[in-house]
Amino acid sequence: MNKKTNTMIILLFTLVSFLAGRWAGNDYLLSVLILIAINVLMACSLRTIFILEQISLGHVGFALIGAYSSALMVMKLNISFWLALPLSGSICALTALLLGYPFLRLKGIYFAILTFMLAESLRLIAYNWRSLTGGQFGLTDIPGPGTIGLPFLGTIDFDTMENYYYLTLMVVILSILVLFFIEKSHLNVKWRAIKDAESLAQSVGMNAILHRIMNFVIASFFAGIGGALFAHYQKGLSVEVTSRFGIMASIYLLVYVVIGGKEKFSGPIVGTIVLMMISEFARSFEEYRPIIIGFIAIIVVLFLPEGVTGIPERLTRLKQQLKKG
Amino acid sequence: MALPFQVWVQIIINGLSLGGLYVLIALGLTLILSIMGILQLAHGEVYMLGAYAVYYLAVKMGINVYAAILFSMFLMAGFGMLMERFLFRRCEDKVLSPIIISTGLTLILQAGAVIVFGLYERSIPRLSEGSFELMGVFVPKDRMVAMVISACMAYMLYLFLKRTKLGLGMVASAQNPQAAQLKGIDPHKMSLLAMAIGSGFAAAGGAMAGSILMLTPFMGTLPLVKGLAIIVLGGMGSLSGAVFGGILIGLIDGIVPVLFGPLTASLAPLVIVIIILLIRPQGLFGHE
Amino acid sequence: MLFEIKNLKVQYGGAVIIKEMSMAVEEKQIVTLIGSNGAGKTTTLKAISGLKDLTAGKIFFRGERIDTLQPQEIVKRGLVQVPEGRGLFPYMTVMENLRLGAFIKKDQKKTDDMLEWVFDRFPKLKMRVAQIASTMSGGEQQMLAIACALMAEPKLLLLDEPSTGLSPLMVKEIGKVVRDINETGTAVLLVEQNAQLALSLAQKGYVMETGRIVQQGDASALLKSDYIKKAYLGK
Amino acid sequence: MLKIKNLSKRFGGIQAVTELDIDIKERQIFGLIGPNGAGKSTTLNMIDGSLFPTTGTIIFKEENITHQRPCSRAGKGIARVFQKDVLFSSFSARENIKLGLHLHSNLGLKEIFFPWSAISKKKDRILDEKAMEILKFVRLGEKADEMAINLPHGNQRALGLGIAMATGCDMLLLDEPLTGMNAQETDQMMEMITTLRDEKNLTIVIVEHNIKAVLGLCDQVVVLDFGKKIAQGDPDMVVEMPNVIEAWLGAEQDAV
Repeated sequence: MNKKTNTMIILLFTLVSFLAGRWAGNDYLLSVLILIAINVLMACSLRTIFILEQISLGHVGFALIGAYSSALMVMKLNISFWLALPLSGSICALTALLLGYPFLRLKGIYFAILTFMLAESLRLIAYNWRSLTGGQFGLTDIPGPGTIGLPFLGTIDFDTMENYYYLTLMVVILSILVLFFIEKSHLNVKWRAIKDAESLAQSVGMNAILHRIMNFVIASFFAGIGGALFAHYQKGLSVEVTSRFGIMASIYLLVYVVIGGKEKFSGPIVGTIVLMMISEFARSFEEYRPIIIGFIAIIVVLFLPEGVTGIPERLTRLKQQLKKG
Repeated sequence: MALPFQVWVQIIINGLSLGGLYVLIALGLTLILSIMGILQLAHGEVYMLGAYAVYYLAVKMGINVYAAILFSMFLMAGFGMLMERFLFRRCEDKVLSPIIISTGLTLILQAGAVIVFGLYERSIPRLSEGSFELMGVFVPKDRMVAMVISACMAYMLYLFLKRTKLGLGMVASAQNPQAAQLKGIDPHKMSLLAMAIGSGFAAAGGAMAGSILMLTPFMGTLPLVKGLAIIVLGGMGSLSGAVFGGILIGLIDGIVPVLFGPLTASLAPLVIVIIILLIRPQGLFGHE
Repeated sequence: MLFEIKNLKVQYGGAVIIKEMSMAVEEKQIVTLIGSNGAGKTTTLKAISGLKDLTAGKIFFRGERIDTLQPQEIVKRGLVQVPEGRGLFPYMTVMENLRLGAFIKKDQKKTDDMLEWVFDRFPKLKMRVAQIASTMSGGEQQMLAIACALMAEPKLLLLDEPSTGLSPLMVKEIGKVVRDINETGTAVLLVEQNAQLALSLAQKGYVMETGRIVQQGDASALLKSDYIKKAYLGK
Repeated sequence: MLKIKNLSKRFGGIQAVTELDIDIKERQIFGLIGPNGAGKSTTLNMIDGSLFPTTGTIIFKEENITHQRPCSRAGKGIARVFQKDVLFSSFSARENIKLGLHLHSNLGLKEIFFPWSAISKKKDRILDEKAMEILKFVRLGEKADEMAINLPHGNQRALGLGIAMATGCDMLLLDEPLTGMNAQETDQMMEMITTLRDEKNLTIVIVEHNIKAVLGLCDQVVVLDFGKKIAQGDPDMVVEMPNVIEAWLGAEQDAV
């Protein structure tokens, strides 16, 4: 797969998802599309952390912060949705900044464990801080973006499912583009250098820990945006173990990224869409869905470690081997 | 805090019995991590399956609880060895692939448990009935029994690793896998052994938790979270760290909610781990 | 013939690390394989001890083909390697390290006898049985590593760059130890960059460059050859 | 140029370096020698900032840098060639040098995020030229576009030197630069090091075991043993000192 493919897949994703919104027609399909879009953003931001060869098992922890802070800002402080959305991302970024130093001194498995603990602790806090988060009952009646007048488009009611879908899509695509810019920027070059040889990178003047924190902050910002989008779509938040903010949700995200292919920018987009579609088709046997996803995850890791987006390269290699004999 | 003395004794004993459970989980996780270099995130599900196995053996088939626990440990040890042989051994890298595979297993086993065992809560017969008096407090006997069993198992593991050739070989394999191989130590055999012991310990933990608390298909998540906190706290792959960390986290879980309420309790382990890592990035008992 | 490599080839990914090599070690001989880093020496050793798969070729030890065996099986047959970087267990004591050296030996009594023998040879180790390996100096660690390998009673001892990172004084000590070991009847295959040391110890030498044997022969003759002088001794 | 005063470092219970004083003058090639575990690497790590000393101060160009991180020291003019992480393995040789140049690339935010803009391209071309110059110096001119990981060992070490040069340093720390090289490669590397001092006016600190190289290169050496300085001075003189011979070189030149 050459370098152009990432751009192609982003374009294709944009086009198809816009058309899908038109075709969907009913609220149920639209809600599925909204969840897919949010998860694409979550998975893409999670992959950002992978660039520095770190694995986060706590990405939904930041989504939780984003979701609750956005919902609470709108509900308790009467801040407009349009302001609360970027603010909730910033709160996540700030949290990541504070946690960055103790967290990012650890690498590999130990960083993964810390993020895992973080997500679970955040969930428990949300569960136990009744006065703020409503505890086990969670928050209900979270207002949506409401009606707003836009130049050229007139007045739009973003509380309808279709309009909220397009709003989500716009935010998600914009965020993906920002992440894509970062991927193509010199920042990413430095990140790759730090991944290759951290002490050498420091010796030529790169502040490795600062870059690691920056990377974590950026990823967390977009996770927060994802969470906020979810909060105003769902209109209610809960933090049961099995909810969107349980450990399992983090694991699903990780599976999306790996199955799509973590080496490629487009990997998480492809992985999320493919798996969520499969999961949707398996709706009629609800209980078996985790089993299906689990099996796919195991099989892909064992037999296709580069993920779905690695297939074309694998085929090219196979062809070359066949030619050689 | 002005708590009556009896309450103190009570919460400390609660903490210690929780700690005993956590130690069993953390020892297994640490053993697997240090010898195979992988994070076994389905460890909580092994714990859950171990508990259900005891339930079926003891309640449905009427076998003695202790015999059932022993049997369940062997069963889970076998399951652990199967996981090593057919899944973890085939991973290309040591970090990401095992994480994905074990989380895949978590998904399968949890959902499978919901389908097979159902969502209603069950319980295992108590390890021991009644209670006895200690410093003016009534202590349930089953908690004491659980504590004693955990302590014995931890000590037996210590003796095995320190005194037997096979145990020494395991530790060697953890410290320098390639050199161990050149001494004639088969790394696959050591990995199988680590998974067997780790999974057996998890089963014992699950059975004891099942006799004190309730059985549910999702019961494995909490001990996994605790176990992971303990292995970071105690130090990377250190067994004494796992024991110490287990007791520490157990005590925190026993004491902090009573003293400061559940909100502080939910944050306490993370804060403690972060503070310790800021001072000693390699954990309490870890090597530099 | 104690040990023989025939037409070894090793590939890793797309890169051919060892193109073609053959060599042999007779009973009770010291044979050396010299060459600079990246020549393929360490890969050769890994292939011998079963840590790396061969692409082609055969390896024989005491008349038996060993290239299809697992590392632990090869050790059991008496072919023991001290890897580069010494291969100790850093957080274990000297005693534990030595005991692990005899991991393949079933007989406890024999292990104890062997321990006595090793302590006679390395009296310094006896005084430090309880010391943690990683707290010893580089030279002492190298000695311990060799002692551990001897615990397995090797017929052929493979040493991978024992002189690396050691001071000239320590390098001399290692040289003495290697000669001593050889006098007790153990054959030694010494892989080194330090051509001077290696060739002055060995009876036979092989020179490896970019995955191939480019020179071979009597060690003393090699030491005097212009080729070695120019490329390896810097004279 | 670099003054080390009363430097000590403890790891847990082990005293790695004890009360070390070193004074390195400009344009010196300074050797740090001694047996294994004598504290040479620890000292080097404290000079480049990857370790902080327990006590003592390090002064570089009149500035106290004792507690600065490696990245800020790089900005002040200290660069290091490592023994292991010599280069950025997933980049080409040219890109490796450009990463070394990054402190001098003057990239603004705009160029960082829009590498395809005209200004960035122009700056990139300038960087390319600078990189080629350095590559030619380390004799890798023809291998500019090869992946670093595929280069032969000797070339990799040379590239490592090139990366350090690219930082525009005044002081170069070399950690066993000759390990694993054959005689020819050793000669080339030694020649390069001398040229760096003579033509580029660099001050060079070397940790090395190869006694011939130490004698051939260094103007001044310090011999460490058990973390303490046991001798200092002209290399030819130091190797004759009885305590140095006893601790490091061995009594006579017999077997080796």
